[in-house]
Amino acid sequence: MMIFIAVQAEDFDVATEYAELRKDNRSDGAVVFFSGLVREMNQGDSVSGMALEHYPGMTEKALRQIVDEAAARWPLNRVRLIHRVGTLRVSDQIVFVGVSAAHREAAFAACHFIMDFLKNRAPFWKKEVTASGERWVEALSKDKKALDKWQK
Amino acid sequence: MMIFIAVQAEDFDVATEYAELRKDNRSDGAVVFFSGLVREMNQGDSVSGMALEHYPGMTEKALRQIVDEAAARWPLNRVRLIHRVGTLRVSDQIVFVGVSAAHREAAFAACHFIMDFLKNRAPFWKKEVTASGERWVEALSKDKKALDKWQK
Amino acid sequence: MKILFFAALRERLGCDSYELETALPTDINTVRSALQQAFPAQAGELTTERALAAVNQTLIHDNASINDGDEVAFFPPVTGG
Amino acid sequence: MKILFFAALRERLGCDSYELETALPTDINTVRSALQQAFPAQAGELTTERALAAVNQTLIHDNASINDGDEVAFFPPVTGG
Repeated sequence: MMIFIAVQAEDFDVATEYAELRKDNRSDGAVVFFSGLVREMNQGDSVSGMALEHYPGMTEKALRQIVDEAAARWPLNRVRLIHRVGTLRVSDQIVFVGVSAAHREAAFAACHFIMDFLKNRAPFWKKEVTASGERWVEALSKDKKALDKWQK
Repeated sequence: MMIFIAVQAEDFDVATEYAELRKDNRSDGAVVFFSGLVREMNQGDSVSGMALEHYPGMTEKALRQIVDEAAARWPLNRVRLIHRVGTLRVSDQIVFVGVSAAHREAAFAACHFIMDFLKNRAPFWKKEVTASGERWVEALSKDKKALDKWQK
Repeated sequence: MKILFFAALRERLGCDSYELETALPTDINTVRSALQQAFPAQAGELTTERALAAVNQTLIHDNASINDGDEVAFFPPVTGG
Repeated sequence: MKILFFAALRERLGCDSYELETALPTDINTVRSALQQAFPAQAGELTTERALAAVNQTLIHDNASINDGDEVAFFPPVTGG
């Protein structure tokens, strides 16, 4: 099991991440990845950018716990998770989750699970810049509800 | 809605596909992709490569129907689907499905749905090369069962 | 009418198409039975379980009528992806 | 003991940490109440709904005991991803 987790201000390169998931990998038949991008519209308002704050120290620990839980639930071989912090503009990349596994069911489920738990458990906060000023993004009840599907 | 579908012998480049999903795209917050690779082991035997046959004409039509069905079920903005045919070696790329949408639930569900239906409805057939000769891959009941989750 | 075969079914029947003499319109069940009679040694490969049918490049799940000019194909359950 | 604050809570309380005078061991519910008394105008921001708690960089869902040296933090529901 190979796990890579990073919290960084720098952008990431999906091609590099995908190459790392495939490198010398002859056993996996399925790679699923999720990439999260800054949307121009959020909750009805036009957004020009955002600042992402986090809780250094806790962030990596929380992400690792989420990945470990996914690896305990499904047979995975590699997971790569990168979350950016700092200042981002519209259409910038925010987060990458890449999972490789022998079969697609495990890869799809684990990638989706990691994103759903990251949205609820990892200490990141977005502050959006809109025409009427800055505002902290409010957590959505739909993100909390998204966890229901993973109840055992 | 932008849809791209290709059936080709040539390899594909995931970075190019991802760039096409993101190009001038300010409205989508979620990209999910699936990439299918040739595994070294399949159904207990060591595989050195495979030949992928298809039904020209029907293939593109079947893939388009699957993508249209996904687009009718979830709010998607872009879908890119590439399936290779011909001779492939271990760890080669077989299939790419990339979906972008405003939100992650739609992108995850649609990408997974497209793969599940492709596995059951698109006219491709794999012939594996193993140490004991060539053999046609048998369809798996688990792939048929994978459709159950999409019953409305 | 001309019937197309693919993959393992093509190999087991030893041909990629077959010219079936039949009155039109007909239906896919009738065609399937006629093929099983034409290839008695491979009749087990042509059951609804082992051979899917497509008319005009669309998978057919129930019995479907077949008219002049329709493209008919039989092939094993698919294994792409 | 030192309590850390993040994001909107940090801004609304006007500080990124607060030195709370309290006997140890204690528990997270007691600390939360003490903070609400220390910041009466922002007590509504410190409810269990509006402020999650972490002890030693782990989210706490029930009441948890706090000992000397533990790192305690409060922050709004998270919005990453």
